[in-house]
Amino acid sequence: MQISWPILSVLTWLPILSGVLVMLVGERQVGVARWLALLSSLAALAISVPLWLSFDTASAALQFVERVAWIPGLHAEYYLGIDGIALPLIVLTTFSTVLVIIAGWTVIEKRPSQYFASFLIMEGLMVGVFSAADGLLFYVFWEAMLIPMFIIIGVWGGVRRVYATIKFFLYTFLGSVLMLVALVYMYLKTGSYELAAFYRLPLTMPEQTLIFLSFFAAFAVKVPMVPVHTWLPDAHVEAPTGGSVILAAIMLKMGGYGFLRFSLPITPDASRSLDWLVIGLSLIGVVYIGLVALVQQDMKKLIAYSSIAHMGFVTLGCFVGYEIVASTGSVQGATLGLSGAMVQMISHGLVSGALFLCVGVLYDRLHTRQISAYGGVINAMPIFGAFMVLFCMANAGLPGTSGFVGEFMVILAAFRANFWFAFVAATTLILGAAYTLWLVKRVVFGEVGNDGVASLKDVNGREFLVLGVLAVAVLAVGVYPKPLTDVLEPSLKHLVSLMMLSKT
Amino acid sequence: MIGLPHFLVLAGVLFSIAVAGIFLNRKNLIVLLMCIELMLLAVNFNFVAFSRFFGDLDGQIFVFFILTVAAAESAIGLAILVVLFRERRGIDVESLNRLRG
Amino acid sequence: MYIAVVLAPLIASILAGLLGRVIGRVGAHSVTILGVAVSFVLSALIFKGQAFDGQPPFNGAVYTWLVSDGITMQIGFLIDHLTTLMMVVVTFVSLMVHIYTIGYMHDDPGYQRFFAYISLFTFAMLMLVMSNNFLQLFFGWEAVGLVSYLLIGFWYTRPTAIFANMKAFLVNRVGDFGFVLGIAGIVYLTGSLDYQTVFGMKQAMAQHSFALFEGQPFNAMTVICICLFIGAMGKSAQVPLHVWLPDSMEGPTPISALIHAATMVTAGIFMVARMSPLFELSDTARSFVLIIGATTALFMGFLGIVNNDIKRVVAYSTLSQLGYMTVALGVSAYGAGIFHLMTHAFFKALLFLAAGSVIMAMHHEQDMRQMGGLRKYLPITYATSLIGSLALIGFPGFSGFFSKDALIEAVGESHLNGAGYAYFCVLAGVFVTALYSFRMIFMTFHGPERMDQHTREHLHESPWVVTVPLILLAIPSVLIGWVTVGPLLFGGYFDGAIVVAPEHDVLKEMGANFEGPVQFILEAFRAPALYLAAAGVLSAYVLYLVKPEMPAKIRARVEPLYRVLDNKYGFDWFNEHVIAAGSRSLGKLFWTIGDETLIDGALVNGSARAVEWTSALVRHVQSGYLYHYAFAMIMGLAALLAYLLFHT
Amino acid sequence: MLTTILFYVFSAVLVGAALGVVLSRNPVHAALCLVLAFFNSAALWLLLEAEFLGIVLVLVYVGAVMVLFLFVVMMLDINVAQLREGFTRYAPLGAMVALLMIGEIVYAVWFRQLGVNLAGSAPALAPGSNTAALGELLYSKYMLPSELASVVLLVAIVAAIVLTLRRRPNLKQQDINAQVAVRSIDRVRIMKVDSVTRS
Repeated sequence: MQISWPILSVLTWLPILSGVLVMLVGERQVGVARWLALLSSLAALAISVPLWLSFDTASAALQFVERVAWIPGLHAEYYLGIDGIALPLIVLTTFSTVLVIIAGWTVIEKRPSQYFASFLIMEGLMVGVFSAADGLLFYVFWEAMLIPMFIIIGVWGGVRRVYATIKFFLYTFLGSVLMLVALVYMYLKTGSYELAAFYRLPLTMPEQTLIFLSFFAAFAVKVPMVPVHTWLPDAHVEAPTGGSVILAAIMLKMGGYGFLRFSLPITPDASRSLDWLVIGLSLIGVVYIGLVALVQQDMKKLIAYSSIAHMGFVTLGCFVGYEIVASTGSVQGATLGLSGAMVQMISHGLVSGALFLCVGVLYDRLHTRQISAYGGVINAMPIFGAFMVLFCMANAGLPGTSGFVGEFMVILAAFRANFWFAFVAATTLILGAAYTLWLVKRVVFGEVGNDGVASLKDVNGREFLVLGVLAVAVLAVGVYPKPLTDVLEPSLKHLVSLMMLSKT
Repeated sequence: MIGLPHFLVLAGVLFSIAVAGIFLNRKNLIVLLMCIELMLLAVNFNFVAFSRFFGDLDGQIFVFFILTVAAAESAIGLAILVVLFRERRGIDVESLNRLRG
Repeated sequence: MYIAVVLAPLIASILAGLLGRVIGRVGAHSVTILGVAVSFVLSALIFKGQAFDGQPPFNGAVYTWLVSDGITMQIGFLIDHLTTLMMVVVTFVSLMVHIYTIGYMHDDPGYQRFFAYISLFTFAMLMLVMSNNFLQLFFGWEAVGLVSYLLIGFWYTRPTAIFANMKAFLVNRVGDFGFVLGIAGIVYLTGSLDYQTVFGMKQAMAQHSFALFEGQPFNAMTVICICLFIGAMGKSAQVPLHVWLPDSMEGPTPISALIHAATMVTAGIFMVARMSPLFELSDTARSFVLIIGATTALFMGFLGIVNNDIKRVVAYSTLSQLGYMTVALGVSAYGAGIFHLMTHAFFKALLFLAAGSVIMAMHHEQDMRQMGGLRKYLPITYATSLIGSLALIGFPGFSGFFSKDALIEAVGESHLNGAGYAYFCVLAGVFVTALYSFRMIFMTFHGPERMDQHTREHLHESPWVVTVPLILLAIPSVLIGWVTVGPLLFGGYFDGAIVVAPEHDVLKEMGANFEGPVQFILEAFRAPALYLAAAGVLSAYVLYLVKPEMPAKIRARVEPLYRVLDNKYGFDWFNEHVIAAGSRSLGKLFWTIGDETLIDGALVNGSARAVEWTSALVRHVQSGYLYHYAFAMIMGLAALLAYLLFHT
Repeated sequence: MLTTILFYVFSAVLVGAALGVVLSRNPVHAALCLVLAFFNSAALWLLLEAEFLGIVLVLVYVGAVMVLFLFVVMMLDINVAQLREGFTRYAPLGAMVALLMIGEIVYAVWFRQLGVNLAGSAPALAPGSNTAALGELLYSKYMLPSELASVVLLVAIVAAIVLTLRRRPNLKQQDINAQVAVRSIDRVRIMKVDSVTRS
């Protein structure tokens, strides 16, 4: 069924407006604010369902296109449109925001209405980022998205929140400012900000390299890739539970999405020549961060480091296509790597979101994230223990859970490029299992650590609902990922064709 | 024969003396104001000299404006001086450094 | 119909697991036993259909898991002679263990949870065995690893248990690391995960080669087979990756019987047999398998002699028997390997359950030095464990004899390089096996009663629900060999499933002069194995019954050798101190130096401090004195004028 | 020939007066030197036939500004001794800076005309008085700027008053507005007095 009404604009602006409304309702009727926030996030999720159903999985072209002049002077248009790459991420955004609002229901005492409002506004902005097909519009949403997260970490965060949130903001902002320079340069050459025009724009090699490096600066920080990743553990440790769920579930995908949407199609030759850099960093990321995660004492830091290692797979999957062509001469396997990267992004969103919720559940009860403060949690909270083990297994990439699907496809593609890529990438099986199981052993299993743990109450209805929904999602993607990959397939094939043609 | 360079040199000398005055005077605010007057005088000199040697009266009109500005400036300068004196019992330039970085 | 075989235990486990409280203890075990019984009956029917009625093997897909870039990944079943045999073995042993657990776990709070886990295990094992593609094989592979993790750590309050289960899962993961690389290699060469297509393209794969290190091409088939075998080593606990099996005895005994004797550990053997077409094409891979199998068979046997914990002795015997099966695979006698796997499943499960019943009787005392003379108190357990031990050491007529002797002969026939070493290990292994198994029998059931008075009064035979499975397992331990040696080994039962290159087919040569089980027994009297076994039993008799102080004296004389054996060749020490502690310290190094000081300190906060420092410096320029500003202005003016004058 | 002599005399006195302003110990001396400087420059301007400006200079500066200065100097009893130390320490630096500036200007004006022909002699004056020409020009081309100039003066006046005005607290002054705004009820009160009959 064809959608007549502007679904993407509604999906972008509904959360933002309702967020403002929730803020206006203010501190007096917190109950009203809370229910209004939940209803609007459910509405956004409800809208994303027809978005998914009526998405035509055969064509790779932009769908649900809305195009209105925005800043005529700059030839910038309010141009929205999504394809197979953006759709799953949008659905993931709406899905996880509903969960975050439910999860933060009574937990947040300080100004809850503003807390929910900032999540709703961020959701709208993130959907905007994924659906923007105009360079400037993308940049505006990209920067605007930082502000709510800055406030969330800054206001409702932990002890060192100010340091963490400023570091987070400056880090990402520094990267993305370079991106603006590249966008403006390309605007000057093509006369408009339309992405399709950028794709067609012929660029010489030095131009491409500079543009690629500026995009790389913006997206590498966001992914985060190894040298520029130190903001993530601080941001996660200091962010409130809801904040780190959204940060892990969606914000990290911006980097990956950026690579797919910008770096690969716009600067194919530069990407080809610099792919060793990205692949090298990702592989280092997998091993280096895996080992670092092993020795963490703070649960959230451990999960943050593990998500960096998982995101290393995403960047590996994106750029392995070039090495495959270099070593085997055929493009066979490039799309596999890309769709593996996409699936890994979706599954990582679900899995690390769930893990952060689990840590949040423990934090709400004992107000500490140190592993040493827990032990034998399963004796006091059997249901929670079961959830925690399931999500940890998914984090370690157990087949049957979503964690495995992405990693398996990327390893298959990496083997095609070079045996040693697959070898190093596959070490994540061991390292991932090592730090996750050690976490489970010290926290969940074993004797009851201390009387604090003994007094723990098991998961209440609300938390059970959130964790249950996530568990079902993780298992569903793990057992039957076909609908997800069918959506991705045509757009990724189109992207591979763009990637491979030379533009100089 | 007195030409334009003579006048310009004279004005230059006046200006340099005035600036040195500002620079040398560490104590007295009034002398400071006077040096400013002196500087404005040197500028007027230039205007008059150029207007005379280039036959263009506009220069002299400008002297009017400089005069008004100079007068206004010294009036306010002295008013500030008075208030300062009332406040501090002394007007040495050394103590006036509250606006530092 | 095939789906029912798999889904029955899954549904039962979900019911028992999630609705444990609701359906209560009796409900839980009856649901799961029903589920496993259904799948056992169905697999028996399928076995009858395939073996006797000559039904063709079934190979079909259930649903498409994923389609990406031309590679379709599916979930499907391949039911042929090899699978049906494995299905029957798995479901039968699982059924026995289910019944046995009613007695063993009678007063355990996690009763329903335990039943849920073992039926989940059956589901995972069946998925692994019945799969027709590498993806589902890998799914079953890891799911089995997960359930063994959950079961070993079943009593999660015991620190040793949760350490053992993490160790087991990690070592399995190391194996899976190699396995995934093997699968990736196969997908790289053939572009598909399905067995049929992969086996179809095996000749093309053999020609291909990987340049792992510049300029040195490795034959693709060797690399892939070795990777796959690394996976098998992890799962079937071959030498370097065997460390987890003895520790997995921390789990309750039924799971040791089910998982660590009969089914899970044999998954690796089954996988290599299933991949026989690939392994046939690479001699180096097969000799690698042979050497690893032989070393495991012999050296794990030695450990059995030294250990005093009854369950660990049986565990080491499992390790060495697995070595035997791997040796059989190495010399391309896949049929013998699978045959030994089947017979071993029965008598090893029997031995484990018997040991369990002894432990139950002795109120969870596992140290053999506290036991002795239990013959009078536990007659049925004694009889059945005697049968099991006889089958284990290959007493003529028992099932173990047929499979072990055929295997030893096959190794003798084979002329793959490394076969000589393997033949020696296998023969020495026979003596060692006989020694430790009868050492166990004599120390527990014969000789002086060494347990304290209190336990002696309470010694009584286990309830029927324990002894019936023992008896049910004892029967096949004796008869199965007799009945199936003809058709299975030499009758070409596996021809459909297992492909053996004619020049390697050792079993065909042996089959030529095989007329029947009786002739085979007579034949054995000429082979050395029988006498070695007898010598082993005799020396055990002498050492542990006639002169009990002899072992202490021997130990004194060969003290260093004893210490090496005692700490299990230092594998555990190596893993703990070098690998685990090494990676932890490496991680700490990376974290403190790499992340904290280098990136965070230098780059991030460093740049912040640099900005702060420069701004402090610049602040002094704004001194607040008018004359400083005047001076600055004049200097600027002078410089400008000078530039204007002297430069233009 | 006469003008050359006059020029040099006046400029010499002018420079001397300027130095006097800068170097004098007593602010009153400085003010008087400045007055002298103004007179000399007025004279020089007359040499340049800018007679109206010369007169204006004398009237405005000497008449108004210097009187103001003297008035302020007199009003504030600044102890002269305390003001003078610290002068000598910077004298050489100041002098050196001044000389540097003078050298550069002289070099610029005298040796390198930088493309401006300074040499030529003064052109003949237009007929009619300088003042008339100035006035005519002032109110035609520079109408607006002169208005602005007057605004600047107004601002200066207001600012000076506002800055220095001090209102004594208990000053009894007539406030006309308040007086006008009085109403009858503020002042008149109707009382009820019971009648007393005189005996």
